[in-house]
Amino acid sequence: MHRIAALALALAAAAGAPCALAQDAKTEIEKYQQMIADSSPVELFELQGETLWSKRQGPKNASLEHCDLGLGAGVLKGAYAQLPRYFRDADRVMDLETRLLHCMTTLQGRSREDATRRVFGNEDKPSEMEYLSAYIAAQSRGSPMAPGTAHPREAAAYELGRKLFFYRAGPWDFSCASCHGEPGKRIRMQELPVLSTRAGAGPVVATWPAYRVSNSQFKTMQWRINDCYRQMRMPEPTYASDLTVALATYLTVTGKGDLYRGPGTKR
Amino acid sequence: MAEPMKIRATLKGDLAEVRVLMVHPMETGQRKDAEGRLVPAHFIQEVSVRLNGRSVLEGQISQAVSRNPVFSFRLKGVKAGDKLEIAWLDSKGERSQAEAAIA
Amino acid sequence: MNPARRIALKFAAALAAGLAAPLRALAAWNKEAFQSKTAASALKELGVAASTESKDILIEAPQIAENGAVVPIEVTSNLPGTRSIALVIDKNPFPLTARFEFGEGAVPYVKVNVKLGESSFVRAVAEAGGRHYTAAREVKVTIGGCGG
Amino acid sequence: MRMSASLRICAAATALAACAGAPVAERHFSSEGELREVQAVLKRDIHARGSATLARLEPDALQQACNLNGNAPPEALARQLEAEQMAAIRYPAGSLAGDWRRGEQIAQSGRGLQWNDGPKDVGGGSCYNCHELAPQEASFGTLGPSLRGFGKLRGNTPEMQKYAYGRIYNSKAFNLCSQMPRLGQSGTLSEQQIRDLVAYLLDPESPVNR
Repeated sequence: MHRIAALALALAAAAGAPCALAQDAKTEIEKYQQMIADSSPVELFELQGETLWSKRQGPKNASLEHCDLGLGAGVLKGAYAQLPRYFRDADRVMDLETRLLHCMTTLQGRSREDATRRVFGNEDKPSEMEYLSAYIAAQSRGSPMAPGTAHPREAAAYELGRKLFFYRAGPWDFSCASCHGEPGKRIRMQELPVLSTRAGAGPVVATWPAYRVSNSQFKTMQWRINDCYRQMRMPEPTYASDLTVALATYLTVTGKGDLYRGPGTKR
Repeated sequence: MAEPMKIRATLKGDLAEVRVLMVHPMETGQRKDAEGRLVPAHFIQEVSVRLNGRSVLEGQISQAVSRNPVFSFRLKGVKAGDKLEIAWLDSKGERSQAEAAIA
Repeated sequence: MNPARRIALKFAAALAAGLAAPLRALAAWNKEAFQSKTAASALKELGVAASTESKDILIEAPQIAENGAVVPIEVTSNLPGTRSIALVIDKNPFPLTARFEFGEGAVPYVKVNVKLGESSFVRAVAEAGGRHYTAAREVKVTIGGCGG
Repeated sequence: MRMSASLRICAAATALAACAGAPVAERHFSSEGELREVQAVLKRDIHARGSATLARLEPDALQQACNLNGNAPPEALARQLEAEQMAAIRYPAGSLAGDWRRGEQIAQSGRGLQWNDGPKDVGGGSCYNCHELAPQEASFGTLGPSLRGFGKLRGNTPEMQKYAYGRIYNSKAFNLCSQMPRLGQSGTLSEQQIRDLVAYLLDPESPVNR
């Protein structure tokens, strides 16, 4: 692990004020985040997603162009911004990836096992879900985040998500709130939004899914939840399970209202 | 066939701000893949920008340019109808070329 | 709305390699310069004997980058008659990162995302009127995330 | 390299704030039944992977008490559970301080106990994720108090080595619903690794105290 220049001392000495170093570092990092957002290759994932949306696949040799994301078969404009929501045909609350998985199994006739074989890609080979999520999310740019809240099943998903968010478990006794529960906290240089408040969750849900410059990969919300459980030292949540959709519902409903401005570009 | 390239130009008067997005792994030769095998070096070495068939910018780059490179250039004396061609050549001799007319 | 006519060029399809006119025979990739292990030897290979500090070369770079994989660097040379700009990252294993030659019609400006192996000075070397000028900015690379 | 005055004030201020500012009790569960409901969802929608088995989901009395009472259980219950945790801490024979140089690597490493950590991967303490320690490391977290100058402030005495060892082994024996993981009790760190961290915190030669 390469040693980092004595940034703490240098900045504090320069700033001269106690505890100033955190503030200087914070503003500089925000400038960096703005710069990478301006010149991000995230568009390439959107383009690849566009081709996959209309690509015929599966035993039924069908595309996803008739998949109903909540606003009607094949309607993309603004659909992502209204997820997660309850779908009567599946009798379930679904987020984007859960709904895409539904369309892959129903419209394309693919088995759930085949469609979920590789849902988290890597630097060399991104997954279908990542490309599709980039493309579909991009079609909601400018729409206010308005996940489903009226249906009783949507209210139940929110409530379950809230409990999961605060439930401490596993060998390290962590809950999501252990890291995302107090303002102004950081893991290393990574700012931690308080995801149980609108101010903290709003900017997050308005920019996920997102391209991650540190490993040149596009990451989805299902991956984000999955990887948090890994770092909490928990066993693995099942992809597109009610647990993951409940958490996504809790975060999106808590942070609703901002105009969607993703897919984002992150560290 | 090489991956797609995306060109975007913004015209202000006769000055065009050109932003080009290229799909390329830009492997340094020091990265290990998921199975822990060293991925051999493979990166774009030459970039060329031509306006109406005339070279206006020639670049040589190394593996230290980020994956999926994003370049921005500025060209002056540009007007509607001009043809912009951008091409690259990489360390394996692979090429990609894209052209676009400034509407 | 920005008065400029924003022409978002539609997605430019890549032509099959064979169809397009091949890249004009460019000077071969400067292997010696790009494979030099120090900034000094790289510049020597580029024929840069000496260079003077100049405030007319503007480098826009983040002071802190959360990781070294994508660091946007923007260089503008206001020196009259600038013909080329080279980008050197001192602490990288191979410091010479890029060199751009500007023909008639191109503004001596470039923006590109680069990789930094560790915190380092990023140096721009411009050639104008047969002489070389330089400017540098320090970029600190930190570890983001849980390091696990 | 003396720590500049301004930084010492910063370090002390954050340390005090963290100890005094126990999170106010915001209750998120109103009954044991709600805890069982969440537990059932975990069992249904989570599967084992690598070293992360389903056994990890079994709640213990401490987790139940902290979950049910918004991390601020009634006094009597908290003291009783802390005492039980304290009694379970095993202190190795001999010196409780090891090699601070190895301690530095352990503090830097964020690996260990994750489902993608293989059997031969050496785990670490993830200390820099949450704490400021040595001045050279600018990328430190702020979830936990700053530990800059920990040994210089408190002295490298046997009593302090025992306190530091116990705190790393099981921080919840000292503060029941602390967010600091039970690094020894959970099997994340070995006895030698904890001794090396104790040295990293207390040894005058360690960069933490320079």
